[in-house]
Amino acid sequence: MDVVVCVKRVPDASGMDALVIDASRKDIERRTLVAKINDWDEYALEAAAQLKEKAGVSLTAVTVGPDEWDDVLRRALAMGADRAIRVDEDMLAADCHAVSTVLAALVRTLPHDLVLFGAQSEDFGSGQLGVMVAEMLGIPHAALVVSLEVGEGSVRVDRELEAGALESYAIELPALLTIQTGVNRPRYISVGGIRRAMKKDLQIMSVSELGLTAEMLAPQAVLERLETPPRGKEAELISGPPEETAERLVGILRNAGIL
Amino acid sequence: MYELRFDATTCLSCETNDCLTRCQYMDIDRETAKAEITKIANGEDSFVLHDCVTCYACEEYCPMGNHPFYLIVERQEELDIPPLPRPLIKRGIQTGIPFRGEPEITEATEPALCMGVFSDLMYLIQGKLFEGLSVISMDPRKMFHYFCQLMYLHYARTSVIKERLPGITETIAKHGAREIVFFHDECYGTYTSYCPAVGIDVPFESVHLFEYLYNRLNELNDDIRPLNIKVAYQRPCSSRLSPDKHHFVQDIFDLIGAHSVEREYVDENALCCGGTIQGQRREGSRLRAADVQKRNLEDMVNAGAEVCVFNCPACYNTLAGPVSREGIRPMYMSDLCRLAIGENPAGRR
Amino acid sequence: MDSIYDSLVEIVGSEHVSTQPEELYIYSFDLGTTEPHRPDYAVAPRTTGEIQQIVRLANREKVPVVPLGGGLSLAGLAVPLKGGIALDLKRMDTIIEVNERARYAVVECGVSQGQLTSYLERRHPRLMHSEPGAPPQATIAGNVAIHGQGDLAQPYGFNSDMVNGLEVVLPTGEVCRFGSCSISPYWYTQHPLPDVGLFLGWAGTTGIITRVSIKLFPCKEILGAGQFVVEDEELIPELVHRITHTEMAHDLVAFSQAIPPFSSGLHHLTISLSADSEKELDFKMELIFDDTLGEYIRRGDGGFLGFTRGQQRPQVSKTSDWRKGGGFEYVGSIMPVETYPECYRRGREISERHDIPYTVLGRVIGMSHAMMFSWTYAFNRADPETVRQAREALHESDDLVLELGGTIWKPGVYGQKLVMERMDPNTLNLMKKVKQLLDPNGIMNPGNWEVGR
Amino acid sequence: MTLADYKYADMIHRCFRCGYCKFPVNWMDVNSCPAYARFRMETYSCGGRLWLTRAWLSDEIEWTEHLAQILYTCTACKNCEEKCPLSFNVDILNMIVAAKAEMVERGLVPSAVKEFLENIERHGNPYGTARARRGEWTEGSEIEQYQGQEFLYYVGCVGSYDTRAQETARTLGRVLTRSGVSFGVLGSEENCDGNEVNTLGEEALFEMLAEDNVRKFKELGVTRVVALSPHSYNAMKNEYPRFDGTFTSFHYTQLLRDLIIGEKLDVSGGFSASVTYHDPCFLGRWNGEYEAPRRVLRSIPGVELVEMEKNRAGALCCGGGGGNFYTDFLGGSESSPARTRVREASATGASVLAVACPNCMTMLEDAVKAEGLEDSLAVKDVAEIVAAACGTA
Repeated sequence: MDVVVCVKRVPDASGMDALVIDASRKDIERRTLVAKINDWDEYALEAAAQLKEKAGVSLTAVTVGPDEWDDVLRRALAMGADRAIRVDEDMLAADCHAVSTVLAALVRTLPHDLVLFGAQSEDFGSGQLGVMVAEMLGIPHAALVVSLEVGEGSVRVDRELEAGALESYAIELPALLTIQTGVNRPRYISVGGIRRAMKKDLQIMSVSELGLTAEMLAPQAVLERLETPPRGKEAELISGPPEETAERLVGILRNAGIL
Repeated sequence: MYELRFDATTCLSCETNDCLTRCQYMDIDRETAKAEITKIANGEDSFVLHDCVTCYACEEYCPMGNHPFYLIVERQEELDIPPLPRPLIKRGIQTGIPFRGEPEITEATEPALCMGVFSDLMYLIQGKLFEGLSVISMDPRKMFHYFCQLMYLHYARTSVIKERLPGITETIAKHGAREIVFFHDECYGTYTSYCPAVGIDVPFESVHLFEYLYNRLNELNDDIRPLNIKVAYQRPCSSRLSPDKHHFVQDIFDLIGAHSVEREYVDENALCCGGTIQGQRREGSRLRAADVQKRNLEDMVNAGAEVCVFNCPACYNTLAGPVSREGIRPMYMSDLCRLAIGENPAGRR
Repeated sequence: MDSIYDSLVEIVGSEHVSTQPEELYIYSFDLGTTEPHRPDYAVAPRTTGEIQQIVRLANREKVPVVPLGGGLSLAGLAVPLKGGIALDLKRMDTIIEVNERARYAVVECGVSQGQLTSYLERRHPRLMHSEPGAPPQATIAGNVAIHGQGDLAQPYGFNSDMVNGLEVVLPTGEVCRFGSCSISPYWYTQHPLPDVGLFLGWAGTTGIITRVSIKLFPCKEILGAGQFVVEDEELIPELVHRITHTEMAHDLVAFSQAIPPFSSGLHHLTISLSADSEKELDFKMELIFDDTLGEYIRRGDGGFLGFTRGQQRPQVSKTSDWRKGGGFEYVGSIMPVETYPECYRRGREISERHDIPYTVLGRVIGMSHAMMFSWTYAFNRADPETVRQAREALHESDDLVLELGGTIWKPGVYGQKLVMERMDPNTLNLMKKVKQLLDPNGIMNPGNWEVGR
Repeated sequence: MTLADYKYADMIHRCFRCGYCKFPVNWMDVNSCPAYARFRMETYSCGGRLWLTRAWLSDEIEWTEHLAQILYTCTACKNCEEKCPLSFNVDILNMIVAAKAEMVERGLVPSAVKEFLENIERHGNPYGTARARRGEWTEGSEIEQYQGQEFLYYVGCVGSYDTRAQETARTLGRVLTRSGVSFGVLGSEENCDGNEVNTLGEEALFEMLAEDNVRKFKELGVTRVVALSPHSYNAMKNEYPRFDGTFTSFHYTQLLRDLIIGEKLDVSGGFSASVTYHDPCFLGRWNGEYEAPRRVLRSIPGVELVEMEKNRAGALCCGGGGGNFYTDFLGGSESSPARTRVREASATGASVLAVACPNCMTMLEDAVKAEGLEDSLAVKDVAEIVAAACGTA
């Protein structure tokens, strides 16, 4: 079975107090931030790696981005991917349609029984990409998958709905799933593992090799500007001995009708 | 086989017969001494063979360069007059049997220091004084491959020494050092006195630890802060085999500002630690050893010693407890030297 | 869900119950050659009340309960042979009382030997208890429950003879006290009440000891040991008889072992002495080493190796590393002292037949009334063949004990069978009745001392 | 990896599980292995961990989250090494670290450990706070950036980011300034020392950090490092030499001792309190330094130094080592080592519990609160006591 996982590189903003919007007002200040693999994609990769451990799966990890994006693919290789392909194109400013066009074109060139995406990205978080690619490929999909089990020619999945309700499907392969966090426990990738992955081949392609032209990648949605949300007005810091603070908190929650 | 070089005729011409007349454990006049040593030389029984506490001292007393002590031991064995009970002899002989595999022969650089069977005392050869020495016999599990065997002089078993020693010298020589400092002066005595006396080849030069320490201290002269303490030296039986190196004790003391106290039992009159005597077969040996220790200790106390300086680990084991109970601090010579150059002595483990 | 698990959690709290594979793995092992058996639950209670509830639960559910102290019997006595609850008692670790004047200590069942020794050293330096040769995590209660002996065995006998009182949770859950503590706040004597002592030597099959009062003895300023060596094993019974006659030693042990070579074929007698002054020490030394042993020295048959001050803590766990294999087990026996020579010779033969360096030891109990004689066999945990050899040697040693007219000390299942085969049928029947009376559901450490139907 | 490839394959079965590893030096209880003291199941003793490791590597048991937790509750405090009577005792902790390393290689570490390691890799500290903010602790102080001064003052992650430990770091800076010591810090240029990473078994990450630090120190011409944390001191003194780190490392208590002896630091202002000192594992058992901090404390007029029953080589670990100050596998109970330790401190009657390690500081201060001892026992760093005595507090 052939599994393709699409991954993305995102800035890690967890270490800062607040994000800073840059001068263009169309992006955040990235220079002080380190990059990492998109959280959701790590779960997708782990799901794929677990499939590979169970059965004879060939695993390919793909991404679209400039050369520093190689590091997320190295990570995928360290997690067990057999192949890694990067389409060399900086699409940070591009819209979801453009990116999904590239990814769909790439996946089409690869054998694929199962295509996995993270359910959304940590930076722009549109949650559209996987679904759009599925549509372009013309294969069935399920979004926000919280468990999956591959059978003969099909995959059984649970999707997460509101308030923790689950929806179960059997989907025929080939299919595309977008993976929710919590579906598994992504393994730790050791620095040694990544170093060993440095020795593995990483394939680079251009958009033109995929037969794509600039018109085909023209944006359908344009980002106008980024803004930080207005500060909330009511924040109350409760301090004091635990017995008292707990009591006050309970009172507040009761009054708000939460308890 | 190896034969002891002993010339009985020199004893006949000896004017003092110091070997026996100076013995601190037997009261013997000159006439008796000459008669008894001649009897012993001739292979006859003598009360000396029965009463000897095996303190080695007659090796030093002999003015003729003969080997009265080695002779006594050979005769004790030949005539089956063991100074110790049989189980102790068997135990002693078995102690020297290596049983944990072959030693690893590492290339030694010059100079090398051989720990002999005291590999677990490596903590005593730390610090500047020993920097740069390559060490032979570092592994307590393999140390009996480096055992000089001379302890068997106390056991009336020169046969064991002669049987095992050539193999031991060979093992030490394999390390390739030309000059070897011996941690224990019994090893030093073995290679510089006993081996020549019985004709065993020694393919290396031996250096006495105290000579080495003396020279090292001179190199580190700038670091020496005079200790200004009163010391008594517990001279071990083995040092009787290298009386020419005994002066280094005082030389070192002078160099590091340690003051030897005025004692009765000092230098040639030094008393045995009692470790060997206490187990001997002769009636009353345990109490005799206790008496020797008591006299030795009283002498140190009366002389006002603050530190009792040791050369031999066996003496240390026997006497460190008793001297501490008298308020005197027991210390190995190397530790005393380390103290003098501002290092922390390794102390007692 | 597992209702027994839930009940156990309710009794001791979730942190002190486990059904996880890791705990079940660890608690399935003895440190010796006994095959592991997994418990179904590992539980670590803190109070007698909790133990009561656990035992009642076990009765309701018919689940075995296997009490465990230090886990160092090496005979497999705390291996859950039939599964059930492995009851780790080491959280019950309070030293409840030391009565300086009446010389006793009351301890909870998880108090270790090392803990009591250290406690006495720090707070009651004039008192000591009889510490066995086991590693210090061995417990006081576990040791008396198997009739252990310690380093005061020569003057005062078995540690189980030093029990002044017990608190026991019966297999049916009642708490009973025995000795003066059953009627008085003092835990100072087991006597003179009607004797219902049914808990010592039963290896936890008749109840769980939760508290023990143990006798303490004078601890003198100077402790130390002299060593005496002989080659002829036939001399040992005679020497022991003569030394015990002096009433001067506080521990007397003879040993011989192949490794290190110095001890091979020789018998070392370690004679421990204690004294409050140099005068007392000199007197005792003279009496033993000169007046009593002097003639052996003069004849050349025995040698004095010197006297070392200070008391060595048990170093027995080093035995496990003789074959660099992390394991050893021994057969302990209670023998007449006169059998020492035969025990040594036959033990040496067994060892040599199984290619194990021999190690034998005899510790005198009482005034030469008996000795604990042990044959120790080291094995390599990573090499099943050596484990098998050791197990065979152990079984042969068990057989030998009975052949020589001795009794096996803390026998494992194999030894228990040998003992029961030889036991007077009426005694055996009484044991059976006692067991049925106390433990009608057979939940306590089943597989041990099973008299059969 | 199978058992056969494990570095200690020929040794790990040699543990007999005699239980010495659980005792303190004076045998007063069986509570000196922090993990065993916390959980009191045989699995959590050093011997239990060794047997489980062997069982795991030889496929007798499978990996579980619980197994990983049991291994990662080890704080690398070395109490077991101190007590184990067998000849291979020098390797018993290494055996556990090697087992952790295998879990790291297989990616099978508990989530908290994963987070800890990933944060250090990305941000140079376990908290996941940005590197850019590492120097914020110096704000408002006169502490200078390192530029060739005699000493590099290396603060470490806890001192740089933990609010309470930052105070200590600044206080020590003031004391050093007052003594006329020429020193500077790296601020936001400082990277994690890697000591915990090493004990967690992430060898390659440790290598990366050590190489990075050694390279940086060399570029800056650093010859002497004084560390706030014994963890940093340990890594730099014992591990960095194999990465060609040739500078001399000190723990700050050693420097303070020398300054006081050399009369460069005047502590005559005194500090009136009964003080008990808690030995940090990485200063004490790991590096044998028991006396420097005691010497410093004793030299301060008014300090009455009282010892806990478990001290020096027998000291009970605060439970923070091996990353546990962050991963907190030992927390949440009155048997947590930190809480046990503050009860022991309180039992001495001392009003001040002196520490010489920022990890111990955070662990023990939290424990004092949990035990409700705030009114009777204050946790203070040795540097803070010195600062009070020389009037720079």
